[in-house]
Amino acid sequence: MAILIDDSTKLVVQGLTGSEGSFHAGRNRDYGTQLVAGVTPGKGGTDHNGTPIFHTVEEAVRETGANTSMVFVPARFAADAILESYESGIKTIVAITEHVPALDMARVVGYIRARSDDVSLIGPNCPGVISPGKANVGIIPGEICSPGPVGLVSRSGTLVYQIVHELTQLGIGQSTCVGIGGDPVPGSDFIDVLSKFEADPETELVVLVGEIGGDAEERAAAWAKQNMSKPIVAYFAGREAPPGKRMGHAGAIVSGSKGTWQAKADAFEAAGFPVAKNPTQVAEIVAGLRSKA
Amino acid sequence: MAILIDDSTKLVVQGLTGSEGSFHAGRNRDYGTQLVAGVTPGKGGTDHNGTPIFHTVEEAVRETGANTSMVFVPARFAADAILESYESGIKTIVAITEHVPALDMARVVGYIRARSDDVSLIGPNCPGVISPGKANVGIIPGEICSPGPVGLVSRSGTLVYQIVHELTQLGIGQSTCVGIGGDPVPGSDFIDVLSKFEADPETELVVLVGEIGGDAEERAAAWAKQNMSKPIVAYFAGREAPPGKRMGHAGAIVSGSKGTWQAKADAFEAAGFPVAKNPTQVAEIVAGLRSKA
Amino acid sequence: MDLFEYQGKELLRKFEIPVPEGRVASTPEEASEATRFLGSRVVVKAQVAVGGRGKQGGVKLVSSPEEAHEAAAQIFDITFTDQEGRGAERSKRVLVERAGELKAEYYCSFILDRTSRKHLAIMSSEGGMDIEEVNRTNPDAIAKVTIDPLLGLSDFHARELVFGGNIDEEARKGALSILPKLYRALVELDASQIEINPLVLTGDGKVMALDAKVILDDSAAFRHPFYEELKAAHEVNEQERKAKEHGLNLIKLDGDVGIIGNGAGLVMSTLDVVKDAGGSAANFLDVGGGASAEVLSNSLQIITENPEVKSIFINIFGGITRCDLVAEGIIHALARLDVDVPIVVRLDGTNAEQGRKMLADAPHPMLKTADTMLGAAEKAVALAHGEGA
Amino acid sequence: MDLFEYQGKELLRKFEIPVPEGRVASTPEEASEATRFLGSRVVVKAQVAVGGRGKQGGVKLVSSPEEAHEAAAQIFDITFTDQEGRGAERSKRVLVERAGELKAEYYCSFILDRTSRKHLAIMSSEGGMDIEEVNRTNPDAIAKVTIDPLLGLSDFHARELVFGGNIDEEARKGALSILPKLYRALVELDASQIEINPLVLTGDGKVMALDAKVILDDSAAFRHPFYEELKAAHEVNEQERKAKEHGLNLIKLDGDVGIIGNGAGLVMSTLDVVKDAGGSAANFLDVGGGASAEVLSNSLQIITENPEVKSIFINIFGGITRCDLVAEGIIHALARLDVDVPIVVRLDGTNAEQGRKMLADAPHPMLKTADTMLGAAEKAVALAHGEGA
Repeated sequence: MAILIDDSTKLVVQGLTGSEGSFHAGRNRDYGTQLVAGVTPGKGGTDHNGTPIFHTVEEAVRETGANTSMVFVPARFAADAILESYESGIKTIVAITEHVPALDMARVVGYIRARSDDVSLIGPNCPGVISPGKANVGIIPGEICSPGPVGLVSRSGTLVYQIVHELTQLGIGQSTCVGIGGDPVPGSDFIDVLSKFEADPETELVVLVGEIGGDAEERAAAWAKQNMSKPIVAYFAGREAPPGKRMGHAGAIVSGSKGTWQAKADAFEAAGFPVAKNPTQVAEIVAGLRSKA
Repeated sequence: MAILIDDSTKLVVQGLTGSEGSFHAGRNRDYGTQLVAGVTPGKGGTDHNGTPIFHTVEEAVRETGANTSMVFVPARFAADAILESYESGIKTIVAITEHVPALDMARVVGYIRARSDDVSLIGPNCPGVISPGKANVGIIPGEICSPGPVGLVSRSGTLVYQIVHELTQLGIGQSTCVGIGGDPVPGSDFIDVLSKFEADPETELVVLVGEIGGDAEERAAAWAKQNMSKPIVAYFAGREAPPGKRMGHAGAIVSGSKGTWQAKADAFEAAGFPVAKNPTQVAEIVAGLRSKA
Repeated sequence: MDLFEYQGKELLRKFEIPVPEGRVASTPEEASEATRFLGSRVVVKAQVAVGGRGKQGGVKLVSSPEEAHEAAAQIFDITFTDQEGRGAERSKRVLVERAGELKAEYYCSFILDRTSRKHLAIMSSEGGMDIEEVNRTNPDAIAKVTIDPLLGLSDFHARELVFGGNIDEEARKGALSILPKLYRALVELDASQIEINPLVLTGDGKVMALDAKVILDDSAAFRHPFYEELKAAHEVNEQERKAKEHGLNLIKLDGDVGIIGNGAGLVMSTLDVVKDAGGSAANFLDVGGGASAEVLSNSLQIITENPEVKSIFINIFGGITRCDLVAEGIIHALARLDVDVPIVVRLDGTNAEQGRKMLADAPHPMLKTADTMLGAAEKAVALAHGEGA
Repeated sequence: MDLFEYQGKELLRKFEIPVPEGRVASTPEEASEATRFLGSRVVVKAQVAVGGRGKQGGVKLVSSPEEAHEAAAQIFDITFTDQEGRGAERSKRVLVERAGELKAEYYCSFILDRTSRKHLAIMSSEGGMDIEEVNRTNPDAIAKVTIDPLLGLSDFHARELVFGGNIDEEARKGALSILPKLYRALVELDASQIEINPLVLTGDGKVMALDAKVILDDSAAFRHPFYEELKAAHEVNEQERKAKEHGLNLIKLDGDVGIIGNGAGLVMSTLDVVKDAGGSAANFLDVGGGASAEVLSNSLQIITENPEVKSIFINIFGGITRCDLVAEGIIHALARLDVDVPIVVRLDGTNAEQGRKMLADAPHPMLKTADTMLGAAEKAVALAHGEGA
């Protein structure tokens, strides 16, 4: 099982022929991911390190049966690339690109979510998704992960690595690790991923990694209290961060949250989920919960 | 039962204080429809022939529990009025206004249909909906209708009246009569309404009234062949109409239909449904089918 | 409204879509002058709404002002018909355009598709010919892309069209830059169709629209004041023009039974039943919803001015339209006009009884009534044939 | 990017949103001159990013050029802080605006709301005060309307705001005409917020924006070249400015442990663990994804230039970032800089082993390594406190 990606993943990479795209897609392929196509307009019909290149995603899907895409194009082209994948029938879209305008994402995410329940957009500005031992789509270093029962979802990219690393140190593997990205308008939020973990028989426990700002963590806690049977261990970066400029008044009126570390920690503790103080403690709490189970 | 409107309908009229809106809403109320509110920006707080007027639909819904709206505003304001009803939580929106730009409707209908399965937009450029003996929303003369087992759906307004009249002459009543309007982008098409009639226990038989042009009838025939257990009697106006300007080539490539009377008649006959030559014959065929049943 | 080629191209030019340099000419002299201005090789093209003008001699390549004069004179003499041989139309203007070398011809169109409720774009390297034929014989040569009007044309749509339509590499950049402009034009003009056939790659490597069939959505006229001007160039017959002045939707036909009805569906149905009764309609006239007494009176006047009309069938089923106002209009028209053909009136629906009573109270030798639509049709046809009824 | 009031108003003016006539002044003399130009009664307003400037003496109503001179001089002397008393900021400019009679003050704002992924508009007749307080005490006085960016602001949204926000009848028309302009500005500027508090009804019945808090989405800078110019007016400290020149995201803090990390989350987490280890960070520095050797080298240089820094903690977990390039950058920086504070490096992830080996092969007296993040934090803090490690 795992969520989002697995053995059946057939990956098309938008921006495969760029240097970063080429490097990371190569690592994904080396990890065992079925890399079936790349898309670079104007380079259709060529071949990049053994992977066929197409002009459009539509053509790549038609010719190779790709069902998952990774977006590695520059920010100004990212919204277009995501929509191209969506309209071509791709079911899991992983957008690595950072600095995508928030309005672009509001339009794209709103469009996709209104139309399809069965399409997952992860990112942008995210490290991607890995189902250890099955498939890796993105930039999470595969060698730090190992298969196991913990689902991980994180707004922060490097904290995914750090916490996977901590878990691995204690011999605890992962079902799937999902970096949803820290952008104001992510394609998937904590709740989307939590609901998939809840439904995944391979996942026994979930680690949720948030950050200060916004109210995504508070909403996730409220949702999880009602809908999660599996335990969650939460961690939020930024407890000691200098208070940045406040969100606008209007934002606070809407969300009713100040987005502080304390607000998030209170929300999870009130929902009955433990909150770790640092990445190392996350792994320790997980180990404790597993030994009890 | 009936479909779309019935005893539980609570109607708000957008444009109630205009002369046509006032006239027809008054007739709807006299027919027995629960007319609970009118909306005219700037006239909120006033009263129009006993009906309270609000500035916005949102306010009308909040204050009166309106669940159905009738749009009687000029064409340039129609798309805005429909969206206002939709965003205010109205579940059945009946837009009478004609000459609404097709692009406005493509945007509005696309928006609503992508988001909600439980909202019905009827029209624009339509005569409305009547469930005889229960409620009347629109401009169909209530006095020509009577309760009974026939569901009627029509692209043409005046042909609704004509065929209801013919049915009534033969003593056959109607469950609901729906004028979907003849615009290029209607809020509901034949299939939307047929599926409601199929699910409605009060409807035993459906009369479908089409026109030449487009492929809505052909698609309805194909759908009905697969999905309708109830008989349909079809009639299409325009058999002898002068061939107007053809649709663009592009249109014909998409729909694969020339939209002629013959194409529509062939589609229904191939699906096993009788096609009448004139409105009088519609009623005769219906009577024949009922005497057999 | 179907625009003439020259009108469509004028609009496209505003959206920075390349079109050949050209001049509109209303006389052979103007055509000759335009040729002098444009240089030696030009194309003289008939400006008519029917398709297939080329096969009928409506497009001529000439090399001098004298030849252009002759070509225009010939074109002005042609009566064009559509592919089914109907709809006689003369060209009131010709478009004189500079001609150049072409490397390739493509097909490109955008429509608002009623089935998907979205914009649909079609592109193909098989341009300059009947695209429906290409669709039948070589569907893979055609790229079809649907565009949600809520999102508009994205870059990837343009790429799918250009790569999927097998556009030559040399023309790709030009085509990719024209597509967003065409889409902008489609949306901002409220066009229901823009068809460019052919879109060409010129000898010097430019991509431009060699033809343009633009159809505008008449319902959007309120937000595009220029629609009115464009409409003025479209000739209609005298009766249709008068009807339009009165806001009536009239189409002139060839028969002898004048038809007045409310609602396009009912009027079409009326044509059908008149045909079934052995008659033939002289016109299609839809007074629309909520017609006033004045509208009815004007309608009767316009129809009675047609000398072909032998009888008139007024078929009204009132909804928004109130039968009392219809009756008032009829009575008013009979009082002020010298009507010498029989009028069969059939009223039902809103205030029908009142209307019928008003007519009964104002007898006129030419005024007949009928209880049913079929009965009225038979009566009107019989009267047109000179049979008493 | 949070714009200064005068910058926001300049942008709003381009969208035909009425704002008071005004001039920006950088000196008391300029303020006095501006007052002479604008007429007798003007308001002199500090231009700072922190809120609550009025309570701190940053807004002064004056009646003569001399008074304006004095007011500006006073304002230039104030050190502004935010509501929590943090973030010392001086006003480099004042905005001098013509003052007039006000009949009413309203609140109006648009934001891109991350929770709903839509635009959210708020309007209230309770303007000129803390809208969060109004929301707590009198929520019915506030109209909140969500706007799907795929559809944009429709007329009904504007009506719901104006009628729902209880805007006075006299101001309705003006407010209804400003709202679509504000929304257009929001979208076309890629603003994440436009807050007008107060929106006012003037003595002569006009509706205008008396203040403006505009926040732009930095990610959209690629399609708005003017962002760069606006940014130039925003003062940052020397270290932040240098970091920005190198494309680094640095925030100056008050502690003594210099921090370099990759990814905002990991850097924030690093701050947390340094704090837990009893230390305190001198800065937040995120080198982002895919940092090159050059970026690392520049980062080290900028941080070592801060005399407060007693130790440096480089915390890298490689993903896009490759640890071998990080090591290369560190080695390069140590070779060309005279580094006299200890540097604790912790590398994991992509090419970590290679990076660790490179560091081991290039020993330097100030270079220490650590195996874990917590261990590294403790080591860096101990070194900052002068304890050997």
